[in-house]
Amino acid sequence: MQVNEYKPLIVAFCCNWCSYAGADLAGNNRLAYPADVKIIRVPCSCRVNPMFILRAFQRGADGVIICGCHPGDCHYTSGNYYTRRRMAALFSMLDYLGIEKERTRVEWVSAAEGAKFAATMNDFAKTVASLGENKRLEDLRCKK
Amino acid sequence: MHNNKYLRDEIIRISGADVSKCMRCGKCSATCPAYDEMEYHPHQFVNMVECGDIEPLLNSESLYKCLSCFACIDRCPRGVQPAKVVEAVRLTAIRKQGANHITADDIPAVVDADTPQQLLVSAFRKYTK
Amino acid sequence: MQKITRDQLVSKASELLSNGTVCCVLGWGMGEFDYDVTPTVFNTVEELNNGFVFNDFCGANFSKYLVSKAAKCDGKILVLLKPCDTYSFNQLLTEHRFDREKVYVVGIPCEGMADVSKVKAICGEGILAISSNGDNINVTTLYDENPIVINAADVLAERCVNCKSKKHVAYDELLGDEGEVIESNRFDEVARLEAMSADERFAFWQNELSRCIRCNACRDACPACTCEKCVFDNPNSGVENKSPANSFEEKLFHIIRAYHVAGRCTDCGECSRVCPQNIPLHLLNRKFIKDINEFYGDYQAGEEVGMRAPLVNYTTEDLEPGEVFDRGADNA
Amino acid sequence: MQRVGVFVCWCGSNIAGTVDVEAVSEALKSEPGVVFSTNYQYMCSQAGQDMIKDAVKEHNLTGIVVCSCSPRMHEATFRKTAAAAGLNPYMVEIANIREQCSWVHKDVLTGTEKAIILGKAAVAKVNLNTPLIPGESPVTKRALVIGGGIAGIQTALDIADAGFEVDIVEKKPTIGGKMAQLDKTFPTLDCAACILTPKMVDVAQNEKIRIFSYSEVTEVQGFVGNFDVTIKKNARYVKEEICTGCGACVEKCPMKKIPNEFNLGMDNRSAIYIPFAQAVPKVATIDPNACNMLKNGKCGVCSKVCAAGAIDYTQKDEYINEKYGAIVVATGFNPISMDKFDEFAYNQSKDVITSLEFERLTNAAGPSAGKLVRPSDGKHPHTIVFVQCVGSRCESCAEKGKEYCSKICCMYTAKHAMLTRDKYPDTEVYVFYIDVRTPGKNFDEFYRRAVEEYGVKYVKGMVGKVTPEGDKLKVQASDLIANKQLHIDADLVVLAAAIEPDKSARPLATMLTASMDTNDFFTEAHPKLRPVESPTAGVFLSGACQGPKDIPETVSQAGAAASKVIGLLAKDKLTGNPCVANSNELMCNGCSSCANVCPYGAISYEDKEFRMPDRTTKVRRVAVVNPAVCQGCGACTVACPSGAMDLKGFANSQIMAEVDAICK
Repeated sequence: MQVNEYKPLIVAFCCNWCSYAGADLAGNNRLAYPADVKIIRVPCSCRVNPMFILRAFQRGADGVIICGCHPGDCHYTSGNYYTRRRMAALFSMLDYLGIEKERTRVEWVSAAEGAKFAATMNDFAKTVASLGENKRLEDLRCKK
Repeated sequence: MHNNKYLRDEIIRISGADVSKCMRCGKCSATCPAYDEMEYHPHQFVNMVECGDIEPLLNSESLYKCLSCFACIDRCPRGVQPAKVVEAVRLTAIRKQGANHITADDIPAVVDADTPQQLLVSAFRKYTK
Repeated sequence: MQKITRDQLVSKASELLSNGTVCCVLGWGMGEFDYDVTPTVFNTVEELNNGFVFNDFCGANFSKYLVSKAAKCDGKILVLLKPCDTYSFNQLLTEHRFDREKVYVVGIPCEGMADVSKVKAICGEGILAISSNGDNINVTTLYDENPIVINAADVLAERCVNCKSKKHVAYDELLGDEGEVIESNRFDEVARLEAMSADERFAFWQNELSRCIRCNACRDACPACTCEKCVFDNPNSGVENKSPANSFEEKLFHIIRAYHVAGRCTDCGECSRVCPQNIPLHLLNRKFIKDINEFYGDYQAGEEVGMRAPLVNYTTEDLEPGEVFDRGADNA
Repeated sequence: MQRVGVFVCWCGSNIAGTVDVEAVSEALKSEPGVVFSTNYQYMCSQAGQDMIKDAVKEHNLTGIVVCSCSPRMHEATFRKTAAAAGLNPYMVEIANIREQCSWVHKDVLTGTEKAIILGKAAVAKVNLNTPLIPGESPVTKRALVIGGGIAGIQTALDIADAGFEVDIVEKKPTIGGKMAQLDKTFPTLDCAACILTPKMVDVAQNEKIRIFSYSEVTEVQGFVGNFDVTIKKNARYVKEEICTGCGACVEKCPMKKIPNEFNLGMDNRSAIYIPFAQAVPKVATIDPNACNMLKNGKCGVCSKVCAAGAIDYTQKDEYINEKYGAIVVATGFNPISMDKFDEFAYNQSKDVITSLEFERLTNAAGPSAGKLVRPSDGKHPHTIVFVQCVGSRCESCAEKGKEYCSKICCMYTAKHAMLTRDKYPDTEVYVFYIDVRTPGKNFDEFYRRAVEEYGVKYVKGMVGKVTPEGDKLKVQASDLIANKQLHIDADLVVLAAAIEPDKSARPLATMLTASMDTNDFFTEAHPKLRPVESPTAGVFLSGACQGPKDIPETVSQAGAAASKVIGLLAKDKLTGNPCVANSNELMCNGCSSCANVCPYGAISYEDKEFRMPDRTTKVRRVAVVNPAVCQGCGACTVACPSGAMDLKGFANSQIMAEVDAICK
């Protein structure tokens, strides 16, 4: 009998100008990464509201990754700098609440870095899979 | 190129200088008041240390010709700090000999009242560490 | 134990009312119990004389009330602010939440306020009367004829034990000194949590947040939560819910709330003060404050009017979100 | 409820090879709002597009989901298709099942599963789409050029040539800029004045161009197509329209000992002056700091000798308000101060000069009438030392130099050396260099000619020290190739000073909300693909304000900036990107968080009156987004605590719906 392998659910927010294009490039070059990764396109990484991330976790995502242009290369000049501060603060808070810090990540992927995109997603999916299902964000309230 | 990597890295570490920043403009040597006394000049120190060509420097009298006036440090457009490199080579040479050229106890005997303080400080910098 | 007395405050307020400087006074009025002090608007000297209260339970931060009250007065409104309240006052001004010209601030000294839950922990329920008596507090309960005497210092509210500043950063007039920023150990508890393992932290917060009943008191008292419409009340925000629909909602609520006030929270401690379940909500806000101080340099919201909050600012050299966790092995 | 049509593309075998397209279109049929679902070999082909158009009509579709390649590929195509079918183009969503699915997953089962989820997310989003109409704003058909050097002149001429009105604002009394001060230009050695002054005259005579000389920009409001600019015309105490530029006043003015800035202080001018003979406008200007009449009311000579009666001691600064559709920044550069480079003795000896001073010394209209003489004693110098990279590429000395390469010094130093040897073959000329950088058409040939034909001695190494001694300058330098320290007795030392952006650029950038780098050079919208545009829409960059540049490069950039301006002004209306932020004023707190993070200055505030539930009214400060300026990044939407700020096309609810669809 085949053992049902655990498949994590990963939501990736990608900025339209760099990382989404980087993901496209990974596709163009046929660089495989797990199908567990589902990409949501946003104009800029700074469009990602912490509410989206928490909502994803709430609805059962096991990991959330945010990809944007490298600092200094933002299409909108400064968007990713705000992302950097916001996510540093938010991820630190999630860690403080005892949520595994490996479930969240910010990665800068340029439109030329198809290989980096695929490698990042492979690595992230592996990390999240090793953590198993995301329970903590769901059951913080209800003591077992 | 790096025929004496250990010494090279050690000298760079002691000096705290980033020799890779050198653009080969020679302003250090152009500035140097001890230029004529030296076999190897400040820019050559920087270059030879970068190349790991340390042995000739260790055996050269040039080491002790540097006045530690720091004009080269002041004028270097790249912040390489050639005098620190010379000093580091000197220190390496001294360490190899296993002794300092002069001990603190011997100093009062060779210093008279007119000796400028800067000389003393420079000498300390030069002969100890 | 407060240095300033009710009579001093009433006379100052009456004077300002009578000479026309202000047209009303935002002060503390009697609630159902002695420890239950209610923010009240007084329009006349008579109302002041009859209803004004000042005791060790006057913790309420009035800054927030100005958002709705200041615009409603024809003239100026007098507000009595303790040092920690003035930071919220400045932060609200920074955010253009009320008109400074409509407000007359009298800064009053504060020796720290008492926490009624600490009193109850000592005396039990059924409190009939509480009164200050020098450094002590006398408590009369249903179950005892003689008042129980407790040391005021023993029931000082957490935020007052860890008071960060006795300095009035905004005022038109002071009763007492301007005061100074003081050293506090307010981040010690955060650091203690940080030093725990992730599992321990999770257990800690699970225990605390599981008590949340989503009464929204923290939000309603918070001087940084002055939104015209809160995202949790807004059907278009995607996170609307007034009461929990599933087990995750409280945490989402508290994380989002703390995030929304991050960089704007002055650490006034109202959230924890009003929480009926005694959840240490200030530890969430202080985590953000501590992180911001460590990541981007010390920042005290409300220190001056017009400061740019850290999360709406950046430098090109900021640390990466991943580096947040590399700052020390104890954080693992 | 939307009526959504789903169109799954096979992309030949690109998608269909790894994704069961039939299963995808079948699965999406049962999604909320979906009334039609199909698949086809090539959705982007004419036949595929026709299929979409027919389905829109037949099924009365209000929204379209295309499961195909990346939206970066064909989103525009399918939007056009939707528009052709009578739908709003923004009612289309693309599910990327090629680049992000079929091409990266090998297994048909996983590929299909993921494609269905991506399709569901797109359906969830399109259900919340609303028709978006790009905002339009009118364009004021006039351009403003700030700076009247060769960059500003060329830009203005090119724009005027296309038939648009242009105003030039120049802070000096005349246009012409640095180029007017130069003698010859490399690599062709034609005289700068001969090629520049006709252009200046063209500017003056062009009826489309107005020159505001001795003026500066003090305020900029508005946005692309609709800038509102305040120009301050400084009082020059001479009626510009009347003055004939005859120069009688200049001749008779008793205050004649004022350092002449046009000649960099190497000679003097009078208190009333015309910077140089070919100045445009050729109008006298009174220096209020030097004029006796203005300082203490005693003199008035110029007024007496002026036949035209142009002198007006009571003239006041004048403020002019004008509307512009586009603004070109051409604020140029200056050599940096040599004060902090003690080793070159610039402040100790008059015979240590900068290259720009050298230009004036060799210029026929300069202080020495073109004769190369030592400023100290007027004698002919026999040994000249040129020092390159003075303050350029200077990483350790940010307080005195610049870390970048100033780019033009290698070429003008070669020019100076060559011209000196040409005119005075008896002089010995040394050039000390760190690197010689001469890329450019005929540039390296030019430098080699200086060495090979004119015998200029190029020495690899820097000058370490210059010491004035008697009437000589003792130059101590390195010759790194020969490994020697050189000691040269020079008569003249010429320093190739680094160049820096004009000091007026920084405050101007603030007014324009245009970004700058740490060196105060204006940032371009894209370093390669949009090099003459600022990230701020409607602001363009011309010349050295964007980075060090020589004349040919400046002129080509000026032309490029002009063509961008013309392209903008040629439009009657600007159509914006409809995916912009918008604020719900009922929820807005007016806290300014959004304006703090907006990189474009697109958010302003206004006081608005609201009716409260208790029938009172309340005035509240609320944010207003200018859709013509907003670029749609969404930074403000997250900064907004109340969620009043949202982004059209990427609304909170839409992204949340995608998250939900994926995480189901």
